[in-house]
Amino acid sequence: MSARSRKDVRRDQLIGVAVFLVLWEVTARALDNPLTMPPISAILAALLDLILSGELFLALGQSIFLLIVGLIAATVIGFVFGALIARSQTAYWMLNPYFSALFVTPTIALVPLVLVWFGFGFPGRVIVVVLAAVVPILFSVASGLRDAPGDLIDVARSFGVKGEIPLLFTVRIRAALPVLMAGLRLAAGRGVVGMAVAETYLRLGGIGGLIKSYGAMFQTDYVFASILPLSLLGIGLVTLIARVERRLHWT
Amino acid sequence: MKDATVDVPAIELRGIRKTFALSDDENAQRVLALDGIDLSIRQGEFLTIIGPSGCGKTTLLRIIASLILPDDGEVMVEGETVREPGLKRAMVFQTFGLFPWKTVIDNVMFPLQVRNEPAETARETAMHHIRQVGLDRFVDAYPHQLSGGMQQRVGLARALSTGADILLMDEPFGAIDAQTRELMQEELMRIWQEEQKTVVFITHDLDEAVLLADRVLLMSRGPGRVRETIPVELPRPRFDYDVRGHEGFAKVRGHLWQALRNDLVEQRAEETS
Amino acid sequence: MKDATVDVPAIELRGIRKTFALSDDENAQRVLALDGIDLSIRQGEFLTIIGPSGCGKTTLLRIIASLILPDDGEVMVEGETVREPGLKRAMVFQTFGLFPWKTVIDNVMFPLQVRNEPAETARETAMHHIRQVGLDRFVDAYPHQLSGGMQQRVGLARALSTGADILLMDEPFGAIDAQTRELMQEELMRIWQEEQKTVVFITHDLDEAVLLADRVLLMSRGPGRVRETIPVELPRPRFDYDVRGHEGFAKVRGHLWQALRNDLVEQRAEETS
Amino acid sequence: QTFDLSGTEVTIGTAQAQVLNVGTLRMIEMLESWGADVTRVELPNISGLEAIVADRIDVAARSSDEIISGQSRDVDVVAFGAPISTMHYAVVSSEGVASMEDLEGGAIATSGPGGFNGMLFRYMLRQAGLEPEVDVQVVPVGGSSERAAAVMAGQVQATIVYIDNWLAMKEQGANTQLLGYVADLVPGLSSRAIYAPREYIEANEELVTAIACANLEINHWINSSKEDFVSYTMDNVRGANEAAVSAFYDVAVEIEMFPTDPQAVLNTSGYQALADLMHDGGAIEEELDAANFVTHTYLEEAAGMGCGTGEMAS
Amino acid sequence: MLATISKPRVLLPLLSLVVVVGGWELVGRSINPLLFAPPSVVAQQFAELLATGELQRAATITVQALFLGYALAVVAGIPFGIVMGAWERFGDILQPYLYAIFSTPRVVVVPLIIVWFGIGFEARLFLVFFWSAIAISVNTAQGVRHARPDLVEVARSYRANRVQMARHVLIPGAIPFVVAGLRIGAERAIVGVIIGEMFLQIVGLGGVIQKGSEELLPAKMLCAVVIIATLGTIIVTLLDTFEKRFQNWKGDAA
Ligand SMILES: Nc1ncnc2c1ncn2[C@@H]1O[C@H](COP(=O)(O)OP(=O)(O)OP(=O)(O)O)[C@@H](O)[C@H]1O
Ligand SMILES: Nc1ncnc2c1ncn2[C@@H]1O[C@H](COP(=O)(O)OP(=O)(O)OP(=O)(O)O)[C@@H](O)[C@H]1O
Ligand SMILES: [Mg+2]
Ligand SMILES: [Mg+2]
Repeated sequence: MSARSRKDVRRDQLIGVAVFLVLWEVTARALDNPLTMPPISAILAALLDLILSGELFLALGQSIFLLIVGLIAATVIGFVFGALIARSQTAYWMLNPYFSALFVTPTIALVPLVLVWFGFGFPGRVIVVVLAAVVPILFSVASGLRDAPGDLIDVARSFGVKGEIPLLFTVRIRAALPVLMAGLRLAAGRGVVGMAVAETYLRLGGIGGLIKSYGAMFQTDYVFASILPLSLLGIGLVTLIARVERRLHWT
Repeated sequence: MKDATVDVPAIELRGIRKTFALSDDENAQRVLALDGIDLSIRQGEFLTIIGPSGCGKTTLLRIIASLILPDDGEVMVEGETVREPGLKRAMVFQTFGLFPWKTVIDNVMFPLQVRNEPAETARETAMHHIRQVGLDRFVDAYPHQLSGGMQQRVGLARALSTGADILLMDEPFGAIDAQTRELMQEELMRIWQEEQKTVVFITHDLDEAVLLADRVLLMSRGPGRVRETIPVELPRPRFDYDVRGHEGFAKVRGHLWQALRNDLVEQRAEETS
Repeated sequence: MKDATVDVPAIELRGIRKTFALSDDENAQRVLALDGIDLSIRQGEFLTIIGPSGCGKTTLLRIIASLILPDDGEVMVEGETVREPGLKRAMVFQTFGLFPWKTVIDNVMFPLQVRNEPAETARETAMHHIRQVGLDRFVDAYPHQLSGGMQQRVGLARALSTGADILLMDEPFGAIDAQTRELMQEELMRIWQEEQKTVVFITHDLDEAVLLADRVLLMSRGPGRVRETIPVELPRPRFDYDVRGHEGFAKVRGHLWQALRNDLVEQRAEETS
Repeated sequence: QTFDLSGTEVTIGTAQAQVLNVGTLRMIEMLESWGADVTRVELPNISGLEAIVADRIDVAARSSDEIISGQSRDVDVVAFGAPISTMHYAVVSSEGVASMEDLEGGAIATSGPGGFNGMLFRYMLRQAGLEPEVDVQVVPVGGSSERAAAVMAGQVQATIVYIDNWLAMKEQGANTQLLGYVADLVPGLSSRAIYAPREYIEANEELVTAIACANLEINHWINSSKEDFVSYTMDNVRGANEAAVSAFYDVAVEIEMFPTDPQAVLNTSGYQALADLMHDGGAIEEELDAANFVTHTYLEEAAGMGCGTGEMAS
Repeated sequence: MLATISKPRVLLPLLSLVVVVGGWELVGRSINPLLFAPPSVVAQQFAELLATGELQRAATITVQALFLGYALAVVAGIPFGIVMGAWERFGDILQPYLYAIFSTPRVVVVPLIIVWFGIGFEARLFLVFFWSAIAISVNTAQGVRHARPDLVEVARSYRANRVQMARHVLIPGAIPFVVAGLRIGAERAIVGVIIGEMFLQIVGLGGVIQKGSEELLPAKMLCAVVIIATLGTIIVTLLDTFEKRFQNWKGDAA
């Protein structure tokens, strides 16, 4: 497996984007139904309009702040509990069922609780993002840390690393990094979804608000033009994570 | 400094027994890896261990390092029972045990960082030992960019950098070519004498076992037992004369050779019967 | 069978050059690992390679196996240029290369499974070679349950089980004790002679290099070059008499020793200058 | 004489901003111009009732049926104004379905089985002599856009959507048509209400009167100028389409969505009809008397002060 | 080291169950019954729904779409992930789209799904399958890309073809990634079926939730939530067991 240079990757991806856009445009024109599938050209025009009116950046600003705070909180929480579940049987048997249960519970069922306890202000919205994003992190941390490199643990112990927590930080996390990063990538995507859900279910605002408002007006091109930054945000985060990962990886 | 405790053995093993389960299952078949090992190692002694592949040498060393606990028996370091790895003992691993995500320098600095030594002094100490093993050109390389012998030397530098009194070395020169090996041996001898360390050194090279040792421990094919210990009373420093030509050398070497051969013959006899 | 092609070298290397980048970056510093290697290996020849740690022995073997491609030059196997690994060549890896999730038998059966051999015959072949390396008691153990030497022998059994004409062996006995090693050497000699294989064998044990070889290839400290090749014309089979006592043995060994020593001295001189 | 609401803080929960409820936006602006510190919260999925119960808003401007649900569950919320006074739904059908009767043998989409618009549709079917579930299949489909999509995709033959949504769809070239406005098909039902818990109303009479006043003033403003309405809407509602807004205005005027007479704004009999409908549909268990949770006091008082004539606007 | 505790496997979960249910009861009673319900009320509602058969019918519908969709996601997602991981070029081109789709809220694409798949079973199946398969395949691809290079080399030296490489080297090495992906995929699948049942044709357990929420009957909603949560817990626990079985070659690490 020869590593492909970043230039190659970028070139292939650009070709991919072009093919995708053309396919979309052609399909949309063939379908000729702007209500369900507007052509790319219309979406781009709508996007331009959103950018020029300043609406998009205002909404994005709000959303990104929410997203970042939520993702950081989710990472911390997912990490602590993932590590607990992976390394302690007691914690596993006491906590795991509830975490699994919590994570498969649709957020919408929890919205009234979030409302009562945290309100629809910033804290409430952050909670929704956390609920969405914490799953992949927690599950990856649990998988990654369960999977211990026995020989390296021995090395660390022999040089004076004592106890579960120092071992966690010196060896296990580092060795589990690829799995953790894979989880983080998915978490970034989920965080974006959580953010949109918080902004459409709990209280309209940010990008989620844009999507919902244009949706209600059946302005599908604007809806897609608002979703597009979301998807780009997801890709952007994933790329960022991939870059961090590359730096941390030794090959 | 050590005079007060000079009579206490550096390491003492009493009735060490160790079995391994061959699966997670509680009723799984168990392999007897070590069976009743008693051993006392003097402070400042250089003990080499030799024995057939799979006889339990590595297991014994890991028990001395307290990386695993014996099923029975106890390990004492300077008179005190130990059940946890300690800073007094530093290990060189047979499979190198380098962190693939750390560069050479970071691997060597690892034990020092664990002890929270200031970065500056840690770096200096590490560099010193990297130079000692001849890898100064590769300080910033990752393990996967090094040859087998180079990786092994990084493991060696790491153990040396700890300054531990007791060095536990598992075939530390196994992947190194003859010449470099000789250099390393000389270096190790020098450090051992200057710093009065206690060394337990596994090797499968008979010459090396005799050349370095105050005493050679010969283990018998599994279940691992001490077959015999043979004192090596050759004058030191041994690199200043043709030690291999010394009659004492040939005698010990020949004796070991014969004993190992017998072990093999016994085993074959067992197998065919 | 092979008569028709007996004049064609089993392996021929022409102007092999290989550099490694020290990072992903396109402008990264590059290490020259091999510099212009020309070499021709006869069919049925036993070639041993010896050289200082890090001089490029493993790299050379990986190039012969077509696991990596040289920057310049070409590799020919039985007269044909190769750029992909082939079934004619089987490799024993310095770092064993066992699949941790496969038991001993499954590891050994792997190449046979890859070739879609029927499970029954594959199993038999594998068992035969596992017995050959003395691990029949451990067929169902996982690598982490084996000692270093035992793991190495599994790697050996795997290469043998392929029945390849060309064996590329990277320090295959490096982790094995002297006695078992001797057994393995004898076994390898027997297989080599009976099955007329071509063997390229890296070792850092001078005795072993001379003992087994038709010809010893001596490499010089990096950038890896061929320093010289020394034919070993000792009568075979060499295990039937005291080959170490033969004057030819001492001569070749002494020559190699001196050459390696010079290499080291040169390097030291370079470094201090 | 205007209101002095400086120092008064109030949180109002509204539906998401759309053409239908621009009146609410204007109303809040007016309260602010009187010095009130208003927080507007757009609640797309949580009902105003839930938000009130969770103690997160003070006043809600939402669907009238929420009050009835609340009343039946012992939450004493009372309507004192109405941003929209006549039913704000349109019945939309796919091509080839020209009347209710044509739906026989077809399928319609409604919100959840217990949901209000489902009950409404069943009621209309029965009026047309069709038995729901027997003559017409009733398919509950999640959201309003989803129901519209289901009609366009031919999955069902008719559904109920907001009037402004219908007009927007039509502007976008949807392959659907109007079967009729609910306001015409089932006249006299109350649509949306401004409500708050009874204690809150009693404790904040000045604010409540001010809201009632704004309610009337805004309705007057809407009725008096189409041009102003359209331009205000275009400025304040995302994605609004000018032609659709203009069409909406005509419909709204035609079905008298924004009256200025207190009795017409908040029509007790409309609430009674609604409560009865919900009782018959099984949504609530007991019969309710609308007079207990609809109060005209504040609207009347505001009207007495001259609100609803355009004089209070500053 | 902690792995040696084995007895509490029955005791601990039981203990924590008591704590959690007790806590829920207390919290539930302190919150307005329009918003939330304590377990005692939920249990009562549960019995009622069981008696009418509503719950059984709903659960059957949900489980059918869920299991079929998830099974398809596993069957398609793992091989697809392997292909993406092993054939890097393909993966590099495709991954951005998968991440983009994964980070697009499903709720907003529901109208599109109606146009393509209608509002019935197929549409729900798609909602379950697609996002779950993405989670599984992108994680698998990551695992495959992190295969140990030395073992890849060994397999190459014996001329393993792509399929054999996957089977003997890539997949076993990628197991932790795959299992993490399967867990995340299970969560995506469950939430997917619920979204489908709430926003498309209102049926199944998602329908029960939707009705509960429209009728302001949290107890009804929570009945469905409890079943869904239990379902999820069972799937995740099964996956844990599966992972342990596939990792038994590791033995005790510490
Ligand atoms: N974790 C383990 N699980 C099961 N068996 C083990 C384990 N570790 C070691 N053994 C067994 O214990 C025995 C001794 O192994 P050990 O590694 O100590 O041998 P050794 O003397 O160091 O051999 P070598 O010279 O080949 O390195 C072997 O039979 C091995 O299979
Ligand atoms: N992947 C790699 N990236 C960078 N440098 C490498 C890589 N592989 C090998 N090298 C460098 O190439 C040189 C030759 O390495 P090689 O492994 O061939 O040595 P060797 O002769 O086998 O040594 P040993 O006897 O210690 O095994 C070394 O300097 C090593 O650092
Ligand atoms: Mg060993
Ligand atoms: Mg090598």
